Amino acid sequence: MTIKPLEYLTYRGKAGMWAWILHRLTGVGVLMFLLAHILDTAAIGWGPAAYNRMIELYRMPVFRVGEVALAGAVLFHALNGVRIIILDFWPETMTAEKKLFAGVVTLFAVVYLPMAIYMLRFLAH
Amino acid sequence: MKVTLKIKRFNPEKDEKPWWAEYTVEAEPTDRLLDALNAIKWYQDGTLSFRRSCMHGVCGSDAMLINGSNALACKVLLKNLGENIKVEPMRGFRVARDLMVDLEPFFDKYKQVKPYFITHSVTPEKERQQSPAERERFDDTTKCILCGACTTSCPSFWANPEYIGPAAIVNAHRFVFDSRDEGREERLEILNHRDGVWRCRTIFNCVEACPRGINVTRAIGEVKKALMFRKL
Amino acid sequence: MELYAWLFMRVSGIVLLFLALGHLLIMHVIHNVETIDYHFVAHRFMTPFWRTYDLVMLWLALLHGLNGARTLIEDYVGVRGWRVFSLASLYILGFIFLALGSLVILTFQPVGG
Amino acid sequence: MYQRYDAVIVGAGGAGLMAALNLSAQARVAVVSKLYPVRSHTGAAQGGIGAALGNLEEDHWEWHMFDTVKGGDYLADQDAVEILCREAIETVYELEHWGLPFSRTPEGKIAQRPFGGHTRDYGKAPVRRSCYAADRTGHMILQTLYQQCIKNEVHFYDEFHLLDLLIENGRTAGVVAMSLATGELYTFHAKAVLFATGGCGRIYRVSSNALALTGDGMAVALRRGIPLEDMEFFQFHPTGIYKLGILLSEAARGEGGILRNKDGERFMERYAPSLLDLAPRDMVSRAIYRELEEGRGIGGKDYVHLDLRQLGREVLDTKLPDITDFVRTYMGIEPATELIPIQPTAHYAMGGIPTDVEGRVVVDEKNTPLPGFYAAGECACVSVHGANRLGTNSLVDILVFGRRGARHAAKFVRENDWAPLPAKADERAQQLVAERMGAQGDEHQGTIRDLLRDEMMAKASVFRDASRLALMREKLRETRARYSEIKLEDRGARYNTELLELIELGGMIDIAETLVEGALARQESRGAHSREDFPKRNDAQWLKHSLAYKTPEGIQLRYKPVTITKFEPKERKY
Ligand SMILES: Cc1cc2nc3c(=O)[nH]c(=O)nc-3n(C[C@H](O)[C@H](O)[C@H](O)COP(=O)(O)OP(=O)(O)OC[C@H]3O[C@@H](n4cnc5c(N)ncnc54)[C@H](O)[C@@H]3O)c2cc1C
Ligand code: HEM
Ligand code: SF4
Ligand code: F3S
Ligand code: FES
Repeated sequence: MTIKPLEYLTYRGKAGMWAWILHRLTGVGVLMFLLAHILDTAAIGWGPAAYNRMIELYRMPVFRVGEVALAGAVLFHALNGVRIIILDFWPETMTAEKKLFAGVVTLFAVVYLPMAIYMLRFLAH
Repeated sequence: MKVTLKIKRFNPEKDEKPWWAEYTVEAEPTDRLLDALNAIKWYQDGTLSFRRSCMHGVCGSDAMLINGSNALACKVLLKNLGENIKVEPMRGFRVARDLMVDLEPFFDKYKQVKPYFITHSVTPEKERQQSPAERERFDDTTKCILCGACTTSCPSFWANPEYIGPAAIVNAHRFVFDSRDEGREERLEILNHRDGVWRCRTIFNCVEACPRGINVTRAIGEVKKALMFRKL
Repeated sequence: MELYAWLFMRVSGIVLLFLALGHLLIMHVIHNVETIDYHFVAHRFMTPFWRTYDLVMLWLALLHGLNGARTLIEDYVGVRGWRVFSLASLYILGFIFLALGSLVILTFQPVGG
Repeated sequence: MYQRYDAVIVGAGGAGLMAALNLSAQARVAVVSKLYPVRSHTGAAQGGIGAALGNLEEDHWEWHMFDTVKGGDYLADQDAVEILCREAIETVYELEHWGLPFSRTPEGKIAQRPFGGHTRDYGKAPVRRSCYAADRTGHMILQTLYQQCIKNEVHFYDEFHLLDLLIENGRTAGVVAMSLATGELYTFHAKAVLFATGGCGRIYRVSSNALALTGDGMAVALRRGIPLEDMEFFQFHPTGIYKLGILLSEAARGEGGILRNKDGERFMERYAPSLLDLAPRDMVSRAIYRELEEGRGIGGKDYVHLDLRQLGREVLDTKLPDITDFVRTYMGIEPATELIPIQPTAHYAMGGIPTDVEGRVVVDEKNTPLPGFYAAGECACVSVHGANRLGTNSLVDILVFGRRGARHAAKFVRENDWAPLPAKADERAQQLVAERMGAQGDEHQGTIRDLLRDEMMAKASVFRDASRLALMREKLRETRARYSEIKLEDRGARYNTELLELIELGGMIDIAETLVEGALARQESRGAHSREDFPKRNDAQWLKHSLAYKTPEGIQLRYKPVTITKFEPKERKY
């Protein structure tokens, strides 16, 4: 009766299911970051030294790459969020759901790839 | 051609946990999966249990998990399944035996949405009038055969068996958008419940699974929209 | 109730679309952590515009995200006791973060600006 | 398990649910069904329900009555047909009032379409009489009735398999059924019992009928000494999908579909010059067989073509969406541009448990009712269809007589007490189960079932003659002998579908026997019963109903007269 996590993934759903899984994961991911971000920003109350020490942390390459991932997560979540909103407010579009998803993916690729490369340019140094 | 079927079996009477049985069947590519299941039951292993009746996708008996997605065994042809076929019972309901699941909770949810015509006004002598356009408005959802493929393909339902599920919503939709029906408010109220339409996260597995080609998610979306405009 | 939560997710989503993507663009693409430091932030917080921007974004994103988390808990935490516990923790945590974030944005006074 | 109700209805198709709705307000009723109600085969009915509403053109119930009598080759009881056609009209309105989503005319009335054998002004030209909801009329009827049953809180026993009918001192005392889920036997003690168990089309290889249509109710009644009426009349529907037998409704021809042989010829012009493709089913099926015999089948094989191309995609998708889907799914054919291979498919049993117009089961030539026992729907024979049923008339039949049976039963239940239960009420059922459970032979069920169905198809289907039927009689003996050699692998109690299928098969053999004996005896051709050795109808000798009894010495036939009121038998031409 209870469905095991693996069974969620072994069900052969199509676009809609993958969109949903990604939307969930990115949503949670971004939320986690947001919470962390609130904490670090709070350091600003302790003055420049404290804050700059926090920022120092973010400058580590691991975090830089993480930052790129974060940007991707936000971007995907945002675009797919728009897809969901379109579907919700104009149910007529539901017949074109797969096209919308394709649009989300394309738009995501078009925006994200250059952006990611741009953001990762530091790696070249 | 020869096909191999891996079937998930479980008989609570004697098995402790589910196990996989393997059968090889000689069949035509244009045979239905149900033909193969029948061939097993009638000529190889009589203990294999599943439901079936009409053989052409109108009675809703044989929804099951076929190669990882829900479908009616009588509506998929072997040629579209490859030579190794995996068959399991639908997910999310108690397995009664082999490919049969306990459908009582499914029908209970269906009954919750008051799936019957409600009117308070006087009945005319002849028919109630309805324009073809008004009739068309809910045509899609009148097709439902209550097979359960949609509800048991829905991750929201797997996560939360309290969710009333797409099948019940489809059947509510059929009345909510029927110009002759007068039970709209009561039904919308039921669907507005926390385990009603709001549990749907537009995953579309239901649409892919529905053997009647009903755009289930669209029906759910229309109900959500109706609820939204009713409250605002 | 669920209706309002649902509606809020969509409305806040639309607003966030602009706020969060804008934020992302400014803070992480155009600028980046190398150019951001106390100074930069302090400077930015001098204008009421950015303060409001950040405050609105904080509230919307947090409420949006927390409501999302609530859905997840309701979906995946099946045992009743655990569910109540998780939800309670979520609300408390959410309140703390909301308060903390708002406090920072509202009360920030640059030191030696 | 012991359960007590005022009335028990067995079967939850159109007939059973209609009866339940009409009884439940007045009595404590249980509905026992081996399938979930919405799985019943009524849901497969496509084309429509006939009623002279006259929504699109002039129509009268008298015309409908004439068509039905003539379509049935004058074997129908005309008093019953009159009730059928009169009450059809209020029945359709009643369905509409229960919310049934009929298709509509532009003015918003119930839409109607032409159907085989339905004519205006006593045979002049086709008339639009079939009320429809796209090509899923039966589905809508079944759903609507089930919905109303939920509303009225009817008590269902779903997935309970009827095993025996209890009769004590000439009165009905109840039924015994097995719960599929637990294997337990339930004794339902009831004042009145109504059988609505549907047809038996699975005795043939190529069949439009569901696997569940194994004639269980008929078989149970037969074994309890109740005769089956007119079993030799079995309808073959002209347009089944080649090999699969899946039905392509007559509505396809009603909307303008045409039958063609290998030369592309519209061959119905030669067999029924005025009604053409919309002639009654027995005639069209025979015409197809004739074409095949004379070598005009497609590619030398045993099928012809149904041509729907001229209808256009629009009509196909809106008026015939389901059958369009069947053709696409199962044949990989696009009906808007391609021809569809079809062959006649076993479709409908005109015969069944004999009843009077109140739905009471009658057990002899004098129409003596068995108190408390009712039957309705395809398992019953009122007889409104005579020797050949017209399309759309079964849906009318199941509803009109489902309701009449229920109304009479309601009165019966009010006026009578429970008959005492026999001492060991479920003894016979227990014995049956024990015997089948003990089946230790070495033959697979499928082999015997195939034998029965293939032989019936070859020797007792559209065209019959003495020698083939006599051979069939032999084959049935063989089938029966080998039936006892079957091995049952499943010895569990829960969800033992193998056991139930075995019991069903036993019943099918009994039913096939009544059919073959009736057909052998009837030396004439009438409606669906077509003897090549007796090609003419013979009213002088055979204008009578047959009653087949099961006795230890085999099937015994008796006969009873046909009721004729308005229309004297005439030659049947279209
Ligand atoms: C494909 C197809 C299309 C058709 N189209 C039309 C049409 O357009 N118009 C028309 O008028 N007619 C049509 N017919 C004929 C018509 O649909 C049937 O004759 C009619 O629906 C029979 O209804 P029923 O209630 O008697 O039986 P069914 O609907 O067959 O129901 C039988 C019930 O009995 C139950 N039952 C059977 N055996 C047992 C048992 N042992 N124990 C317990 N329960 C049992 C079953 O569970 C089921 O609920 C069509 C038939 C077919 C096959
Ligand atoms: C940038 C614009 C954003 C848009 C357009 C957007 C849109 C949406 C929408 C429409 C939903 C509802 C999904 C559903 O009900 O199925 C949702 C869920 C969610 N969002 Fe966002 N969102 C955005 C930003 C964010 C941010 C910044 C966060 C993190 C704090 C976030 C976290 C979540 C979470 C956790 C969920 C729940 C996921 C789920 O239920 O599957 N979102 N988002
Ligand atoms: S909506 Fe489709 S999948 Fe769901 S129960 Fe109805 S027919 Fe089956
Ligand atoms: S799969 Fe489930 S979440 Fe909604 S769109 Fe379908 S019901
Ligand atoms: S057997 Fe009826 S739907 Fe498959």
